[in-house]
Amino acid sequence: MKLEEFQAKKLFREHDIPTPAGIMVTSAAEAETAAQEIGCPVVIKAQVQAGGRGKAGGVKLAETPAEARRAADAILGMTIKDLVVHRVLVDPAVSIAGEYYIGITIDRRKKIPVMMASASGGVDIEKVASETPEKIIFQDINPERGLRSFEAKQVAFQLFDDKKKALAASSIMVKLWKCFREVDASLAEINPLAELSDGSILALDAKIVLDENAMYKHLELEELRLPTPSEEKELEATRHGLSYVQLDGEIGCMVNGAGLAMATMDIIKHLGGTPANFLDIGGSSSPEKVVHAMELLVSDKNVKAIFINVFGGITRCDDVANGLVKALGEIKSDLPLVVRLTGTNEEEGRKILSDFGISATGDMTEGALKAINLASMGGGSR
Amino acid sequence: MKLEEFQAKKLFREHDIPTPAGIMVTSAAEAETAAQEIGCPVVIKAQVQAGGRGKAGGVKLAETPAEARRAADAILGMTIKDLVVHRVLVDPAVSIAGEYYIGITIDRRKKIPVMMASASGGVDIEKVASETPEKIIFQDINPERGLRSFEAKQVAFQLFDDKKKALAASSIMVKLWKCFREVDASLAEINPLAELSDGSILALDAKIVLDENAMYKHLELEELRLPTPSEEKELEATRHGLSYVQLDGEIGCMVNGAGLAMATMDIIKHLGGTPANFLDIGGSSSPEKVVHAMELLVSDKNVKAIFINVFGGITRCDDVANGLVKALGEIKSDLPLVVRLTGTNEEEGRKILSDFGISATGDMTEGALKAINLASMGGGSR
Amino acid sequence: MSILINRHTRVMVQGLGRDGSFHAKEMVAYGTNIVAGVHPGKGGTYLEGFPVFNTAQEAVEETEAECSVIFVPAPFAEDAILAAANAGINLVVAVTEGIPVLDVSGVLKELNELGVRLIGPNSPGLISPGESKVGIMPGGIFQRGPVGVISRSGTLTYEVVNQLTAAGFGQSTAIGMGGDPIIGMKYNDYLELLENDGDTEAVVIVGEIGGSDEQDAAAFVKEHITKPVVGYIVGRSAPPGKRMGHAGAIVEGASGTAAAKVEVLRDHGIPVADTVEYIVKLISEKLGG
Amino acid sequence: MSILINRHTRVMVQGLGRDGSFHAKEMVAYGTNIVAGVHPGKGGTYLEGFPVFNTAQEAVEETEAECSVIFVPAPFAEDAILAAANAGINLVVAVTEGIPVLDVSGVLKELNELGVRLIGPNSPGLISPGESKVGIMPGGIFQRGPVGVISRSGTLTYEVVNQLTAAGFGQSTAIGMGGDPIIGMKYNDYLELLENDGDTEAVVIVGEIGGSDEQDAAAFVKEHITKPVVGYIVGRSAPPGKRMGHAGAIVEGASGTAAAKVEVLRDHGIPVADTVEYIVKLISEKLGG
Repeated sequence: MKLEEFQAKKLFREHDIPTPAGIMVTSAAEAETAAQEIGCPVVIKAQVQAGGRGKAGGVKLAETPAEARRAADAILGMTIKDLVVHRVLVDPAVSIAGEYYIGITIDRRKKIPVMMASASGGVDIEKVASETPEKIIFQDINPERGLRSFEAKQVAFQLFDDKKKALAASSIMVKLWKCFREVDASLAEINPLAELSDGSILALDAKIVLDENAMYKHLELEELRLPTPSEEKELEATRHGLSYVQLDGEIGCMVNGAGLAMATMDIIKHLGGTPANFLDIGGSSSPEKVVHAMELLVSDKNVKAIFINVFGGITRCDDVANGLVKALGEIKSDLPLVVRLTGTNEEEGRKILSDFGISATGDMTEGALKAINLASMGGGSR
Repeated sequence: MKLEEFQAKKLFREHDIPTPAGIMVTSAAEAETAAQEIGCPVVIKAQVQAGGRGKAGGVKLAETPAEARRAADAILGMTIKDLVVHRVLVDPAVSIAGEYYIGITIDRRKKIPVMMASASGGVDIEKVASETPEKIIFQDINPERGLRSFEAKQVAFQLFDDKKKALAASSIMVKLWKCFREVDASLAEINPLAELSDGSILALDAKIVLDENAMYKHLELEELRLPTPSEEKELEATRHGLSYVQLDGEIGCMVNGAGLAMATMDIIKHLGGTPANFLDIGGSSSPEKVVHAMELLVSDKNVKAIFINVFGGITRCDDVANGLVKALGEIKSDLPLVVRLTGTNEEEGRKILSDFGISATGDMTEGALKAINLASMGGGSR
Repeated sequence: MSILINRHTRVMVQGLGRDGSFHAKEMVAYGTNIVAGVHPGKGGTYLEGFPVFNTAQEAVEETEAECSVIFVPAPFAEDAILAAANAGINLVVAVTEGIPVLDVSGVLKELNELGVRLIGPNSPGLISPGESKVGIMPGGIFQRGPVGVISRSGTLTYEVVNQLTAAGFGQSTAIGMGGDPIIGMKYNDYLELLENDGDTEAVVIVGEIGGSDEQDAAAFVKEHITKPVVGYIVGRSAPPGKRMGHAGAIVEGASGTAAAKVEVLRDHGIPVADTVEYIVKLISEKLGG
Repeated sequence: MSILINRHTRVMVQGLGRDGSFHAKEMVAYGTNIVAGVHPGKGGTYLEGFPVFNTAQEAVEETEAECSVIFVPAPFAEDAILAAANAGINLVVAVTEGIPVLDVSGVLKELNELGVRLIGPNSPGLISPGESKVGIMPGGIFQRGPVGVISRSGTLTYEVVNQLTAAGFGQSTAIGMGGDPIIGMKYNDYLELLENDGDTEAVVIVGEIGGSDEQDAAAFVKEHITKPVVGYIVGRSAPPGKRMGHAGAIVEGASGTAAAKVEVLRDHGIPVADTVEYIVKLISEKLGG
């Protein structure tokens, strides 16, 4: 779960990490009031989960409250990388003397959290990493012991010569780790970490991604979820025990198992078709789940054919077939449907389906090909 | 720093460890009100840092608020092991089905915290440990990882067969560890951990000793300090950088260094005298410190002679002598004084003292003997 | 022969709720040597003929279990894994899905110290056909044979194995490593074991988007593995930044794409199949079936 | 010869405040091979001819320091010790008094993993007369010779050493283990080193109330030490439950009393002196001085 800047900054403040005292608003009028309250100049920043806001015109400086209003008016409603801006953050403008980078993430290879820091802040850190990797300092973090003060100081004294600044930065690093650990983040980033002209150090931007697996520990953080429309659909699927990601192809897929679902998308593409989505219905054959899955597929206007690909493992094919039959009885749709069913109790399952008028195939490639052909024939009338 | 029962129970409650909802009061009238509020029967418990309160009559059951008043009246002002009772805890009386023991302490040999648990609770655990050690279950605690749920369960299922009780007890164990770790305790004990007739488990008594070294982390806990009169004197000494323990002998000792201070007491005893105190003035020779130290000794009515034993190491003897001279000039006392001074710049130091009219010795045994003789001659007129 | 488990491996099952009990039965039916179950409060009872204990420690003490499979729900799974590892179990198979990533990271530190191997979490387990299965794989589709299968997925493994079996290529051991970002054993750990396994003649690596384990495996194969290895990577049509079911299946940065993985595998001399059918064809070429 | 430190030992000083700077000078004056200082913000400066660094890591990298003495105030000492140990220092001497006991316990876990020895905390340090001193002991009273001294105290060590020196018995190495309840190396660790040290002919153990280290030492001496050992225990007149200066000098339970310790030492064949003078007499008997 990705947080927006204003949310991440709130968490930072709760962990005593210095950030500008900004105000999030959703209208131009509120932006003007906020600017008055904060004192101009202010910066108006689009709150979207996308990089490159600045280039897209999503960040504007305002010298007066009236300017702040105009800037907010221009930014609100703007579309940045397919995302509509609904919120802006009004931050006090500061005088920047230097920009640095600190981020903590999970190193899958080392299987531990790692802190990265760089004196080249304020820019795309992936670019720094690929073009001038020597400019990034890496600090492993022992997951049991956390980032210790001495480790942070080792890094901070490489960024700053001045004792006060180095100690301020190392203290922010340790707090960033504490925040990361406490909210179970998979990413916590300050870019830029700014040195102001008065010598103080603060987090000018903030990015936090939370570990979905850990949300059960942090029910209060669940309330921070601000899904985009496509995420809304994915979330709704999650609530029904489904894992769904929308794409823009024509073949709606329903598969049991994430790996098999990806393989299904791939084979469709391999055979010249276009998958409309990733959809994993998991191991269970409950008709309710299948109904919700079908509804998801049918609601996608791009879908021209549906391919259901089930490998009966522990789940028996006859159970799955019964579930499908029950589900299909409830769904009103004349989209062409291809079912592939194989594995445990395959025969029984296919019989149930054929009694319902569906002739299932046992082969995934064959099923995919059939779905592609049906889709190319224009699909059903909708 | 030892906490009284009501304080330890408050910390327990803050850590979600179930305890009776009692009220601490300092007068019989308040005890009656508390009993009314809680609902009778109640138990009135003397709040003193001493074992064996029950045997001494410091714990009484009261069936009515009036009885609670009488019980509190009897207990308040009582003396238990030299300690006057100033506070009583009014606890709701409960129906006990079983008594257990849980305690966490520091194992100096293993250099880690250790939890002890026993089905023989409510009695002196040291007695159980020495007479029937097999009745105590030991669980090492990794100081970095803490007591984990599975470790607590391993212990709890040895105390309780019933799942609900075992899980309740293991949860209390983990919380007891969290409390221990969070307040930097050196002992946290629940004795008895009671199983009530309704099957619930709760901490009926509570004991916590805090690590003095860690008090700087816990300024809020410093406010819980309720020193006895003798501790008051020790605390006052601590505030002046001195380490003081009062005994009941005749020779007041002032020494630099804890080990040497103990050796000084021992030699006095070895030679037939009685040390009046332990007093370590540390490594510094500041006259202020020496003045306070002298005041401590002089204020002890049992003292008949003073023995100052200084080994000049890093601290130079001449510095110490100057400090002594300055200090002695400020203190009004005609108690006989013996000074032993040796080590770095010994000659210079002795010269300074002899100019002041004090002939210092270089030998500890000789000095101790001289002090004992002076004390046995009746000491100074006071 | 096989790797990690065989018919003698003494297995215990932690978490005997609905799923744990069901799969315990399935394992017993398959022939797995289940010696104990662990479920607080069920100590003293029996399930399918094996005794159940309140704690892992007691179970290991009483039954000398050496492998444990975890069905405990995510919030309690970390504790269950540590309980098993500290009780003396040397192979833990975590089926549980949804354990917080940072917690798994901490668990692995402790398991490394204890010298305990972890498969998963979020793993379907592993199977040595005809010997033992530990986890939730459907035993029926497997057949004893010369192919080792290492996968990040469950049903996709079954798909692959089903076609291998249909074509006459049985499996020595098939493993689902688990779909989480941080997992215990990885391709390289299994590859090393399969290389030294007398029964294994070829290995199929089933990979997916996210992370760089497949790249690591490619380098490892080139340097250390003499047996033929065949690759298969799914998620070619996955958009970046989106979690494709598995917590670990998400493209972040260039190295996590399927294309990058396929390229590195091929660069290291490992043929990569575009479809499941093609895996069978490659294996058949290697083993001359 | 001597144990743990000699004239070649490369020592760094962490914490160059008032005390640290003073004792750094004293150590340099004694001849200790101080190669570096560590004090955040003082990096790039020099003190008594040695360079000062901002971090322990940098100091060790630049100077190959192998031993570090800690003067950092208690709230920051844990971090300083861990910084030294993780930087590659293999012997840490913690002079700092007042580090919370649980923190020391955690530090020791990590130091054990790293294979780093800790003397203290709350230790006056150690000295190998004529070679090196690390800590705050007054060099002038020590003299090179055949007696190893292991003590839980500072000034009492000086008292003992002063009389030994006056009687002509110099010291191989004298160590103040530290007065805290949990400390790094203990009697047995030093005894083992002194047993194997060519220069050491006899050992004095200076003990005090609290804990049972002296009892452990008695058993260890009986089993492993061939050189003569003499004991001295202070705190005979200490009341139970009271902290006598040192955080570790507190009688809790029967085993912590001076009487119990004296008895166990004697039971294990170790003569115990009642006074400092008597230590000298016992040593003189053993060494025939």
